[in-house]
Amino acid sequence: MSQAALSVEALSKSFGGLHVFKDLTFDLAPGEILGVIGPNGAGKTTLVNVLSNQLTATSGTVRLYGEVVSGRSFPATARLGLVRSFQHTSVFPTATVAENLVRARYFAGRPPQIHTEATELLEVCGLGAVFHRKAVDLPYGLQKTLGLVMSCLAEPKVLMMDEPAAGLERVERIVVDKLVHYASHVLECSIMIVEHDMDLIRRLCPRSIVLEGGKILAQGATPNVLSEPSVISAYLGEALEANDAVH
Amino acid sequence: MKKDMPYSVLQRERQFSGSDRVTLVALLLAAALPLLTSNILVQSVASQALIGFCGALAVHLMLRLGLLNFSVPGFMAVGGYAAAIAAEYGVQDLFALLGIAFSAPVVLAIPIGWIVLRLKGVYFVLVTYLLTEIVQLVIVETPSLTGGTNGLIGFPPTTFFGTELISGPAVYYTCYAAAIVALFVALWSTRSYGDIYDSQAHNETLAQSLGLDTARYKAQAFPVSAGVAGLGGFALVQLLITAHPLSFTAASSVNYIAYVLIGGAASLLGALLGTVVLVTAITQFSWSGEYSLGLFGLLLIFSVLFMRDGVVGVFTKIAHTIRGRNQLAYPATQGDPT
Amino acid sequence: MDTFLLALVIGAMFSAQYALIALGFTLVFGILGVVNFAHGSMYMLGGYVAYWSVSTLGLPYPIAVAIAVLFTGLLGALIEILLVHRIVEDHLSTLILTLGVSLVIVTGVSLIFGHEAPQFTFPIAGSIPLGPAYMPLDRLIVMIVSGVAILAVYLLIFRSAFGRAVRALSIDQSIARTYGMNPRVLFAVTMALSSGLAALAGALVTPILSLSPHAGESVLLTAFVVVILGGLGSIIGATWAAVITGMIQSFAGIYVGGSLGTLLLFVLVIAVLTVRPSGLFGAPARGA
Amino acid sequence: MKKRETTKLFAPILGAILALGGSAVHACEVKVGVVGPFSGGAAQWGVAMKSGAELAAAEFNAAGGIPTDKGDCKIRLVEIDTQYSAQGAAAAANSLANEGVKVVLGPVGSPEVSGIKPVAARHRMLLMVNSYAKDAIGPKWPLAFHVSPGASGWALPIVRKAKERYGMKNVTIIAPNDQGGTDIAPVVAEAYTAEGIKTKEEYFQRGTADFTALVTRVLASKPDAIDLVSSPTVESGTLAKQLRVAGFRGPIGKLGGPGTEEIARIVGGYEALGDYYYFEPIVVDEEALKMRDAYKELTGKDSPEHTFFYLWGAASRLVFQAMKEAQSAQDSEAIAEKLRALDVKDPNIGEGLWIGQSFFGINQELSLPFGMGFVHNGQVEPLIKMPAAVDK
Repeated sequence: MSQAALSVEALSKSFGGLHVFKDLTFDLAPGEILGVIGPNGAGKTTLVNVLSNQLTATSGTVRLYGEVVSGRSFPATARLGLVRSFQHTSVFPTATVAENLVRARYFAGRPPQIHTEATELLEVCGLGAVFHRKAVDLPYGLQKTLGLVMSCLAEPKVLMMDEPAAGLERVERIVVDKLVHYASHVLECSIMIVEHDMDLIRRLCPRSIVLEGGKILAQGATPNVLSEPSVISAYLGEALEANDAVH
Repeated sequence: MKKDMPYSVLQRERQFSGSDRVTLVALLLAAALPLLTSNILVQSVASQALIGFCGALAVHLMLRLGLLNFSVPGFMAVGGYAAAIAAEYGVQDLFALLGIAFSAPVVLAIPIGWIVLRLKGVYFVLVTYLLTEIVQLVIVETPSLTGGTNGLIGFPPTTFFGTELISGPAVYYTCYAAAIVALFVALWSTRSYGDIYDSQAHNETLAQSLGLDTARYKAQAFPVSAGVAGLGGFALVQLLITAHPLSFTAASSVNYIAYVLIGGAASLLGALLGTVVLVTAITQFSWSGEYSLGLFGLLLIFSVLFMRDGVVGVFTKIAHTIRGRNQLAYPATQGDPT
Repeated sequence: MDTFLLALVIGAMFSAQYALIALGFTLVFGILGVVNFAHGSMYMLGGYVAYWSVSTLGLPYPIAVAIAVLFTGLLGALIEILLVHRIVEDHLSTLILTLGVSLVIVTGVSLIFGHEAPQFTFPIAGSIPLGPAYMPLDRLIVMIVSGVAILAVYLLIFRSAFGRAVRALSIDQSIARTYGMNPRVLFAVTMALSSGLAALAGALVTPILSLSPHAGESVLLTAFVVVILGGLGSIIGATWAAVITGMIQSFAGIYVGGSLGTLLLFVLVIAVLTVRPSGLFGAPARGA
Repeated sequence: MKKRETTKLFAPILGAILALGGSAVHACEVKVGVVGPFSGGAAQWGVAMKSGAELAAAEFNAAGGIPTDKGDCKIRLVEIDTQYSAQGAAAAANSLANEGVKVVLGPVGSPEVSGIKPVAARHRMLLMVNSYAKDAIGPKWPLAFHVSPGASGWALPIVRKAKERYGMKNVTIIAPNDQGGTDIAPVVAEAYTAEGIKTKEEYFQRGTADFTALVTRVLASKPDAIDLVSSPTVESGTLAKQLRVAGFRGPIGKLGGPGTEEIARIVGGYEALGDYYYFEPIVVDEEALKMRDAYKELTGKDSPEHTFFYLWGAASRLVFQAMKEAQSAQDSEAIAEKLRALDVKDPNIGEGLWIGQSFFGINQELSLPFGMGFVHNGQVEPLIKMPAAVDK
């Protein structure tokens, strides 16, 4: 295999004496879509925060196509092409949808032109109809979608999506598939998806990692991982609960 | 990546907004004030409003970034004293003095900004307040340079192409020059970086996640705000013909903040309207008496609770009502939040 | 050496006072996320209510102090419910709002009681010798009351169901609800507690120093300095910072004099914040 | 057309401003400005000053007014509130200039005076001010007069009397580190030194509420007496209280600034204040009280309690007399000339003179008989009337 898109080596994070995760090592291949799952409190969101350098790692190294990104600032990491999206709705509330999209391009250092596919994507996601409305006035689902679209418009090399489906209605979740498809096929970027929705992980991620208690409990092809007894016992109750929570 | 023809272009909005235009036109028209009336009182109040406007702009510029700035009187003092001291050393030219009054605070604010801008929200508020207190103490402790508690009096008058600016209208135009420079600086700053500032004010994390180096823009906005305040300080010193520590007390920072909040924090026009309304109210129709502070307090409470977008917000609402526009004009969208 | 000891004792007196004043200020910030500019006026109001209770109602001083605490605490709760709560999410607006409230209170007090200082003195005089130094009894009482108040607040926040709910609230409102606590009530109670503490300080300290409508202004500045230094929202931080501030004020005041002590203190605060942007013991507070 | 519209726009504003002056139409009147703090914390000084001016104006108007080339004109006072700020005072001078006023009574505080002087000088206004600043008047301001002597005039006689009584050998002076303190403390210190008393100066940060540390520092050098000079009243009271609590038994002086009663209240009564001596700008005796009755009779109002009323009444009479002799309310230089030459002899306050040459370099300081007060062992003694201070 050629060079990994994202290579994580012995990454640890602790707050005070409390380890959130310890000695995590895994790779993300170019073009790969990786699922990261695990019960609540497994340290998934913290992992995204540390990988994006929003939080500083306690130890370990993260490389993006061979280049060390550990120790850089949060914006500098994004500029290198390692971009994250947020679990909760994250938009510029006082700006219009159009202006939000402009800012995404501009802040990422991208030219103002966007491709046909991107424009189509906006229509498909339902953002085309509300192009000139203020983001804050949009329903929750559309705000969340807008946030995800913005991280795609930054044209990252590696996109980390933190619970992209959380807070979306079941019918709205199809939007995540479209976005992942766009990022993967049009932008040709590698994607890491942190999610509770198992159906979504099964649909989109050929390979998955299971985190539990700050360690990798299992990894491999998604169907295999999900059927491992240890994963089921550690995770199943949580997963059911999570599914209950959304409906 | 596919190299299709671009389907659409997402261009940054960099035009003046309507309210910016109104602000600029209003200030340009204010140049004619001494021609319309020789009433010295009107000129004096207008001069104070122009000075207050500089202070309000300095507050506004940081508020654009979501930061409430209490250091305005401190930097006004730096600008005002720098120009007064320069005048004592023989620099009398208006343009040179404006330059000094602007750049002295800028130079000072660059290293201070490095410290202060790592602070968030409330820490920033409190530390900028302390900055003004520190400037006060430094003035008091350095009588040989600043005249200490007595202030500086008797520095030579400012000149405009060799003409001494000492008549009433000339002093008005000195204040006017400071205000117009301050407005142009503010317009440049908001026009060039308005979207960046707004993004930082409302969702700094998102801006950073996309790759925006927000620290850089903050570090840039703070000295600009300081420079704008310095221009106001220069004008105030020219109006009083004295650089006195009592002109720049930490308590007065509240006034400039009130101008902005009561006028409307979202636009330059808000800063202008708020200043004009409050300066006129305070100096002229002095709701004076022992109640004045309490009334000022009530005004603050009222505007924070019921006039969130200030005077400008009220006008906008009225205008919208008259035009019959309302929220339903937007296309309806499907889906509800969970 | 004698002077040194004296400075230490005086520093301890200052520290106790500052801690008592800063405690309520930091509490409201930690839990409501509100910088309460009216905190100083609550101190002043506490002094005036106690004065009024003694001079007009003829009540004994300890009861007057209790009335001051109750009255001001109630007023604090009302201010929270009627005004602050409407915009509690907006940190800048609440700051301006409380500033307006403080101006109204100061004006109101001047109109009722006049601009001039009334006669209001501590009922207990005398002092106990401490080697070369001496400790005035009134100050000793303030120190004891401050110590008890700090301990009580500490226990309340870290050892009680109320405290757990309040701490949870400072992180997430929905968690607080699972404790069966309504944020509305918690906020109002917190504000009442904070205002009551300020009034307690005012009722105890103004008879030792002096009482005037503007007595709260320097108090507010002190509270700021102490609380930023310690870290906004941190009770432990506020206590330590009060000790540091008190000692600096005492030693600089005795050995240097003039305003250099104040200048030194302000510069120290900024220096500390350069190294630790959230103060000595600061943790990120609700949304700030 | 356009210009007319603009004028229309401004008309209400202008109208309102003019209305503020209360422009009653008189056959002939001359305007005199009265500038001071009429609101806020310092309002009592300003109001007392205004009433003094009202009394003098009413007296002159009753006697025919001021003769000018338009005939005998009544004096009309134009009152403007400074809110005790430099800016307010500068703005006040500007608006008075707009009304063509050339003679101004006030303002009464150092910040206001430093704000008004440059603007007034530009408009060639005659000023009668009160300020403790060491540059309150001077050769640079030929039209500025000082309503009562600064500490340079009265400190020495008071120090002499205090020394006679208490025989102190060393004194510590405590003052705020603002203009009100740094300008007056050295002058008072000089007076003590001149009497052979060792003097130390200590300054405190304005806004200090707790003086324990300062008191400890001051008492370490064991002074015989402590003078609070121009410290603001509340701070003076707190200082005196803390000095007494800390065991200081010597006399406390207050050479500057009024407020003996308030200070005593803060300390906990005269009993607790102990030995205390102070400067009183004016002694309100039976003669002076006639001014109160005259005021009631002429204006129908009660005069304010503050003693500034009597001082400013006397000073205003002098200014109006100078206007009368110069037969003008406009030619400020001529009025100043007459004023300097007037014999200071007030029917109610007593004889005085113009001083200031040795301290300010200009003889434009009105010196009237003043008072000194003692509180001895908690007993308030009657004020001692001192003759008007003379130049050294």
